[in-house]
Amino acid sequence: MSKTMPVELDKVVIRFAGDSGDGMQLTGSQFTYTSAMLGNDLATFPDFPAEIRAPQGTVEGVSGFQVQIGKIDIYTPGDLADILIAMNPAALRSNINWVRKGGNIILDTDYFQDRNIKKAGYKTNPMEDGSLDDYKIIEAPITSLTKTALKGIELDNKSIIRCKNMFALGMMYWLFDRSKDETIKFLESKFRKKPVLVEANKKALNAGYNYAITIRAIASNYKIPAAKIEKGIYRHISGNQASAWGLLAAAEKVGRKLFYGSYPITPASDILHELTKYKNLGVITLQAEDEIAAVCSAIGASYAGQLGVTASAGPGIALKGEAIGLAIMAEIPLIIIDVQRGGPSTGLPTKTEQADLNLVLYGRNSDSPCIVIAPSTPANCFEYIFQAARLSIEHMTPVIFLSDGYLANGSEPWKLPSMADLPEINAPQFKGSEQEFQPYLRDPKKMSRYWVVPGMAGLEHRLGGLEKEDITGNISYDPENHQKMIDIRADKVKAVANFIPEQQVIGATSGELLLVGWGSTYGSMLSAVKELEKEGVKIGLAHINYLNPLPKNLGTILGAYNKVLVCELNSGQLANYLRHLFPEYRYLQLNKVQGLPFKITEIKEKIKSILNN
Amino acid sequence: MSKTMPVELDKVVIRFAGDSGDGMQLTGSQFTYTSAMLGNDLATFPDFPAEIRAPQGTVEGVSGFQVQIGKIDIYTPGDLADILIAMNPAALRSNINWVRKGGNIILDTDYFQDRNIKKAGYKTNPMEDGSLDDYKIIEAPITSLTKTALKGIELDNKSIIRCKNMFALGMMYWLFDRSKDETIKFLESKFRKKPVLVEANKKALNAGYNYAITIRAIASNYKIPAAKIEKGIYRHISGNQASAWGLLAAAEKVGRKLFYGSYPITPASDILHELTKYKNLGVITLQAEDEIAAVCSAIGASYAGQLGVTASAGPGIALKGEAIGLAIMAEIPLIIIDVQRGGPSTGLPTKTEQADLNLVLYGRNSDSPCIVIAPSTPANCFEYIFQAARLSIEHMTPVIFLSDGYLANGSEPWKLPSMADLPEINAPQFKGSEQEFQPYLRDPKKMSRYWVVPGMAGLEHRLGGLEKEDITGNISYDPENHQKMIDIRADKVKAVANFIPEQQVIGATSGELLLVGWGSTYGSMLSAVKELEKEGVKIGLAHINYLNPLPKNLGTILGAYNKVLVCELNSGQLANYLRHLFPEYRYLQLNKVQGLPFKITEIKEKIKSILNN
Amino acid sequence: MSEHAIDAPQPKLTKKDFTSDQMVRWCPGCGDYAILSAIQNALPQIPEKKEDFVFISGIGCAARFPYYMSTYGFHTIHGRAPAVATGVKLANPKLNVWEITGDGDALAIGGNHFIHVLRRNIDINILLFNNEIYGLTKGQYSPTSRFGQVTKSTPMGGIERPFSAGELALAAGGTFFARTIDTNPKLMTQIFVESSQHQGTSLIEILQNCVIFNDNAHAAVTRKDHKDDFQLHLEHGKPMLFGKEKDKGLRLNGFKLEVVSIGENGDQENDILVHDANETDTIIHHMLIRMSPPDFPMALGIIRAVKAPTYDQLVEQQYQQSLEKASFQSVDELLRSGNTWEVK
Amino acid sequence: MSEHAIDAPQPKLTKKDFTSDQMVRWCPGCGDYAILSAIQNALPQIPEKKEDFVFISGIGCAARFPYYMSTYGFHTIHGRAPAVATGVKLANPKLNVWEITGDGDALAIGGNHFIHVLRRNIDINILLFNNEIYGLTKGQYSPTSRFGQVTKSTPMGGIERPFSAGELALAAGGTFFARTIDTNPKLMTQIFVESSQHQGTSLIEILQNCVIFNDNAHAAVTRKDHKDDFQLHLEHGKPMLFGKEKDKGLRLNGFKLEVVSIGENGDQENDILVHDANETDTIIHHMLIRMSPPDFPMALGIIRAVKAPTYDQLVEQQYQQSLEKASFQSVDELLRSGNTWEVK
Ligand SMILES: Cc1ncc(C[n+]2csc(CCOP(=O)(O)OP(=O)(O)O)c2C)c(N)n1
Ligand SMILES: Cc1ncc(C[n+]2csc(CCOP(=O)(O)OP(=O)(O)O)c2C)c(N)n1
Ligand code: SF4
Ligand code: SF4
Ligand SMILES: [Mg+2]
Ligand SMILES: [Mg+2]
Repeated sequence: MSKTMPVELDKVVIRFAGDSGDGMQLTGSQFTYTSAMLGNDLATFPDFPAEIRAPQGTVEGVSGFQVQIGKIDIYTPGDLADILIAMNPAALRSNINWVRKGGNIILDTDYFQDRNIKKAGYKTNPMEDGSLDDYKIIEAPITSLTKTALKGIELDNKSIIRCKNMFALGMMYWLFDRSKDETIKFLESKFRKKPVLVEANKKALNAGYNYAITIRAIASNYKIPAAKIEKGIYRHISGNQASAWGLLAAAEKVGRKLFYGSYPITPASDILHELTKYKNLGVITLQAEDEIAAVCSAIGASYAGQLGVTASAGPGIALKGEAIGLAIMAEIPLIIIDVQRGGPSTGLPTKTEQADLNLVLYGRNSDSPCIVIAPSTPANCFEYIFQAARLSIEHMTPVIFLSDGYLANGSEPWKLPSMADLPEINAPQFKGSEQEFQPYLRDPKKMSRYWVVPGMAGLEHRLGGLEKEDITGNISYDPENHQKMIDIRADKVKAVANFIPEQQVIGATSGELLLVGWGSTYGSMLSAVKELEKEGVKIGLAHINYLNPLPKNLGTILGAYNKVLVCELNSGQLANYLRHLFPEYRYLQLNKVQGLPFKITEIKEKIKSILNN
Repeated sequence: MSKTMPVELDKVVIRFAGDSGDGMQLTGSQFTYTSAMLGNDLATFPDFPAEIRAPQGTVEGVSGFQVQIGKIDIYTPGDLADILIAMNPAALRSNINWVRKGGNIILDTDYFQDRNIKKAGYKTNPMEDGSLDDYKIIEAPITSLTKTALKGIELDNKSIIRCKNMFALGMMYWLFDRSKDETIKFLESKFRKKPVLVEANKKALNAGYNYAITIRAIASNYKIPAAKIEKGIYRHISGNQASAWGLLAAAEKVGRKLFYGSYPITPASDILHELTKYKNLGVITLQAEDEIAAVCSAIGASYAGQLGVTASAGPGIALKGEAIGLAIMAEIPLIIIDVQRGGPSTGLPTKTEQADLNLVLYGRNSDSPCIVIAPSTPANCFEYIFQAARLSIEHMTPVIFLSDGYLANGSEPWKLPSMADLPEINAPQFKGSEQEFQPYLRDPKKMSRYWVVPGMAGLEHRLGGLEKEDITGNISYDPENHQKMIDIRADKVKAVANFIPEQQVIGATSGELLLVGWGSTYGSMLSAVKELEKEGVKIGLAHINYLNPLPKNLGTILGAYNKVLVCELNSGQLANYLRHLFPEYRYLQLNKVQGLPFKITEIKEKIKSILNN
Repeated sequence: MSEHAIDAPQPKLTKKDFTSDQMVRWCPGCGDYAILSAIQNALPQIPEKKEDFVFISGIGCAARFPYYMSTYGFHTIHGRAPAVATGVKLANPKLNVWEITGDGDALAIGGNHFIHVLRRNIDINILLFNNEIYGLTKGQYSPTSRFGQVTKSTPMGGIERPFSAGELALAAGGTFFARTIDTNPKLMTQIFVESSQHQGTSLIEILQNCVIFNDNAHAAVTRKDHKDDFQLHLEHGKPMLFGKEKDKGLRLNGFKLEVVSIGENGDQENDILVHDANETDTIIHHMLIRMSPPDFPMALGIIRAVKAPTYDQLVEQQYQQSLEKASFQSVDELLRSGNTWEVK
Repeated sequence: MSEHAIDAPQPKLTKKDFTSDQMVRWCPGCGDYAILSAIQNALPQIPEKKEDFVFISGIGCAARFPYYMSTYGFHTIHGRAPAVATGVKLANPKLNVWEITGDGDALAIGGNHFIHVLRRNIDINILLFNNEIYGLTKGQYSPTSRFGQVTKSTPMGGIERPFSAGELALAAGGTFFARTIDTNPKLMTQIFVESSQHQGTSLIEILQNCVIFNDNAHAAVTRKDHKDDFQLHLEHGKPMLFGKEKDKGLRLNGFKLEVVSIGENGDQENDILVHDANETDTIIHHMLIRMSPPDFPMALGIIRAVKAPTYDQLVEQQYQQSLEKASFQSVDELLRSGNTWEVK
């Protein structure tokens, strides 16, 4: 296996695309994992169809996976791919717009016959009609080569063809100078019980690797050196997994069991799948009959002293509003995870969007304020949901955690924290005597009630959704008391600002332009700011994780710039929210509602157009 | 029956209060009706407990009814009563704060013994402890006098005592120089089948009347001359009834049947009770199993070509958010009535509030704009729900109608419109050929789809909640199409501004201060402006009925004043909404969340304090 | 959980121990008063600590119940009490959980949670106050109102056939169903005590009178002058006899139940069906639930009480199993399990 | 309503007339394909105009169905199709309304609407695609999944006892229940045609195979080698015989059903139960619904079809009655009825 010297690259974006049944997600994650082991920084994003398995060969059935790996800090899976591997014409057609002009495209030529070309919706063969002239095309008869490589193996034709993804992966491993070892280990464990499959897949992997050497499709292969990464133990983690694990950590920290009541919905279901594995850690998962039962069961669990959590996506969150109001009134802990997806209504269920900010801030009857927190990278879902739990418990009020499809399914390497280093979570305990107890007594600083739960002798009391009298918690229809309680509930949430970190600013701390964003746009916005910095343009970035209440210093930050640009994957919800909280400033907007994350270039262009004005 | 010359008054506020079982609502409405017949202008407001019939004699069980009658324009039931009739100590205790210092209080002394005084929560007898010194007390043994008057009538004791409300009403009729005729007619019809009850109630009424003459408790009685009222035929109407009738009118106008799917909830249920009486007009009412089924059945009916309507209060509206999103996506007519009540959660179910504005503007997943309209007086519920129906049908999109407990249960005289004078409602019909038809073709001006419904041959098509391709309506996951449709849905609602009247301003059209309000605060705000005008203070009032989209000229209006004061029965929802739509202006706020309407004096004081600053 | 949770022998509890200081705000004459009193009488007979009783309700007149109990209580939202109660019981299986619900709360808006809680057989007790009307919202028909009933929302009479709570419960897999009546305090108390002993979801339908909006709805069963003829008090293992002189009974005729008079037509007590509440097959229980005047007496008492694993027990069981198999004991260990790598 | 709504004699419709131009996007091998085809075959046999057919669905793989039909269709939201369909049918009773739903859509989130639509007996047809799994969300258990079933959300096996759609339907007052299976196109088509003739809510449970997440869930009934032994095709008025040679049958033994072999042990065809779908009593229908392998065959065909007034008919009836009594004919008249006064 003679090798030319590989060319070093800072970073590269790779996109795998094929039929839903072609195993592209697995291929992508294997490539990712191997790269992580090599010390690359990276970020990934899968792109699923809304159908489980739409007809083979159609655009609707294409499943994609994009990963950016690099030696420099990687904050997003990348705008456009440097290399696309397309297993059929449909995969090519629906992914070509995601490849940069001049990029490489590997095609499985076996699928480029009339039938499949037509199925993909092409009128003419793209390999022949010149439409790929802007790209470097690498033609590889992947399927037939896989078949050849596997000749003699005791497997039916279908199973043999299924190995073609390993062939493709093998090619990529050579191209990017990666070892096959981790994937081989993986195959051996995955097909432990079917040695023939281990053999077949390994053969395909090796064949692909060798084929890439042979054809030297690309003059030489590439090396992406290890990133300068903080020391520590790492693992690869997706946003949904990090959310699940953050909850486990919070429950362990506060010493309460975790109760997770949920009804499946894309893209939140994986949190349920994940948590249900950890019964041994005391987690109880209830797959409820609907979203309302889900949130209500979590309320019941919190009422009884566990950490009650529920999750859904927009349509389900809309259903939970009434019950969240109850938890606000009863002043008990509750975490509501909203993994946002494209809407309105059923919308674009497998696509990402940030358009539920309004819903979670306002989607309940009457004045019913709620803490809202948004993570900003797949891995920091762990940290922020931990904080969500801390605030919900310590302040005795519901917290909504605004994730989204991009964070949920995207993944990145994550330096493992140690439980000992995580902040304490102190459940507000009533320390007085039975005689002194009143259900709506409050901690003077946090204004939280005490978490007194059934089973505690002598402290029996009643809660409910009718307005309560201050201190005693008895039903009260008194007008002045109502005003007082409305104010207390508002002030209590406002007071949380004293218990969260100040807003950090990246880049310029004052000047011409401040970029403001929240949630999953972090990676793109940060990249834009960093890239511009290299180009000599200095602007500030305030990316917000604590949305309600906002960090106390945010107003001051906003005031330090001539212009503020709010970037969101919705029609301007944060911008409007800032307009009411800080009406003294003007806000420019960059909005995109396409079911897709921002491209770094989109943000940069907008910034430049503002700065040039 | 010799009479002294009655004293003329411009207006007077009367409050009836007693146990839930004492018939105060009936007493109040009889008084009201009689006054209306005399040509008084007036406004009423009932004040119910949240319990059906809490224990007799307790504050919790008190039911009240306030009416203001006058010869000058009456816009509210009045801040404080000039005269209170309290049937027992509990009624006194819970209503005393609603009587102006120096006002009259009629007490049924029969109930002022220890037991009842204690039950009401008094430590000492208020008739003796000096706590009523600021008021003119008229002591009347109403119950025993009623018994005496009814001696000999073949009725059990309980039924006899029940007639005491008529005794009280009789007293009021003399005091305010009103005829008993209408009430006698009413009794004769109501108890048609039980002549003994007619007799008993008439006797009690006469006895009360005569008793008032005898005691001349108040030096003389009062005359409230007829108001200068526009010519026409009038009736007395509550907001809920007007809402129901406005729907009937709209359905008749557009030539579609009315479908009303609803689940009972205070204070919206009366619309259901009302509409279910009009089956002969083609109305179908479905009492659904829950609020979600209610709105979905209305969606189904609209989809099939009827005018689909649903109603609820806050907790139920919160539940309907997901389904409203479907109607937004499917672009079909739908009216959602929210009769707001005190919240959050179950809150203060029988009290009024304006705190669902945020919910109806934002309480749905993703960007899902909706038309929002609020009536401002009980009677104009008719007009505005008619407009809601017009816009929903002509623009093919849901409209939320924001009523509240105060409007719903309050009532006023209403000049009957004639159907011929109401605006046309034109359902958008597709006029092209079968071949030209596409489900998401639009009317070029209104941007509305065409209302093509099952049963129309050759135009079969599919709708649904997944994102649709522009024009064809086919499912589309295309990013650019999604952006386009998000924009179309937003623009379509914005375009409604071209089809609604401009905002009117009352009072000064520019200057120092503009008052801005919406919904049921109209009466108090208007009164405040008028009273101040008399005092020589000129300010403007922009009371908004069309909340989304706002009238096109609103921005200009806001800009014509130095200061803008937004008055609301919530914590500042309209103010915040204006902050995002018109960030160029500053907004002052007057907010009250007590389950009660504004007092005129509260508004005047706030205005004065601003003007003096 | 706190210094207050110390286990200590408690003095014998009495009715007073279960009475809260809040004023009871039902209408005078409402059947709810008798039910409240029966529960307050029943709880001291149940061997649990006072602090372990929890009452969870939805919304409605009935649902105000927890405020009048001096136990832990939670007045939640309309229709959702089963879900809240499920969370409570799973969070702390030691608690003795009672759900209080009305016919609208349970079978209109809450119908789905109702059938699912029964299906899961979670160990709670449900008291369904069936007054065949919406009380709190002032008199609309409910899913148990009679066909043709005139109410505020059905001025021409209702056109929906009523649900039978018991039949739905059985179809949903219910393991315990009893029926009682607000006019019989002794029967109520007895059934409440027994139902608390059942492991699984105990559904108790209480025929309750709403004096204001549906007075005498159950008169066919409760009228003093004929109640013995229209109430069949079922007892497990006993023949199904009723009537003042216990001279009537139920017999099977093919697939149908029929009422016979003992002695007449040669009918002997031996022919009379013997009640078997523990029979897993639902067929006869279905028949008993369905009976109503005038052709039949109304079956009261415990109609069905069968054994089946409860959801809470199964959760606990899987927890124990998971402990045996677990390869990590803490979050720190979990984080470090599987595929990790070290950057040095 | 428009120029398009003109009544005109239509040419005989064919399957093709009911096939839309949209690509069918179910997984290859999914049972849904066969159901789609069976409906497209059934509709031409139903004497209605094409424009009068409406398909209303919730959310799920099954619920994508309307897109593939060239009729009017509405893909609504999860669980709520019965409510939308109710509105459609009441708004225009002439329409022939089909609701398409999955086991999760109908019995998890939609459980309440499901039982209420059956209770109201509104004249629609419900096709319940029962694959005992959530397909579209990728493999969580559903309310019909087996106890112990391992799914994405029950890695240690499910701990909930499944619902029986048929039993719930009967308890809710269902007037029509049929069961069929995706492997039998003929039976499906036949049942669809017959169910459309039933006046009231027709519930058709279709045992459907999800190849991806719950393959072979119904194998005990469908496996080629033994399907005759485990499928009982019920026909009204016919004895309940099954087996390849129709040599097995069902008989009543006291209160239980039992399987007997004709000829053996002296069992004669005369002992065999004759199916009566029209019997109003639910007892035997309950028993038939509950049967399942290995002890019993699965009952397929129309199990129950009884007469009862439909909600839509009753609405119409009250409308007619109201017309007779009405004292006003228009809104103008209504406004001026009752207590009004004139200001001159
Ligand atoms: C979400 C929601 N919808 C509707 C209501 C209004 N509501 C309160 S109680 C009730 C029904 C009461 O009937 P039932 O459950 O039979 O109880 P009862 O009052 O008869 O005891 C309704 C419809 C509500 N509080 N919340
Ligand atoms: C309000 C809401 N909750 C949850 C979902 C997610 N969801 C879509 S389909 C489905 C269940 C599908 O199962 P089933 O009804 O059995 O249909 P199948 O896919 O098996 O045909 C769920 C939970 C949703 N779309 N909307
Ligand atoms: S309305 Fe009926 S159920 Fe409610 S408290 Fe009064 S009598 Fe009881
Ligand atoms: S996931 Fe299952 S039910 Fe859904 S389309 Fe695929 S095979 Fe059919
Ligand atoms: Mg009730
Ligand atoms: Mg399914």
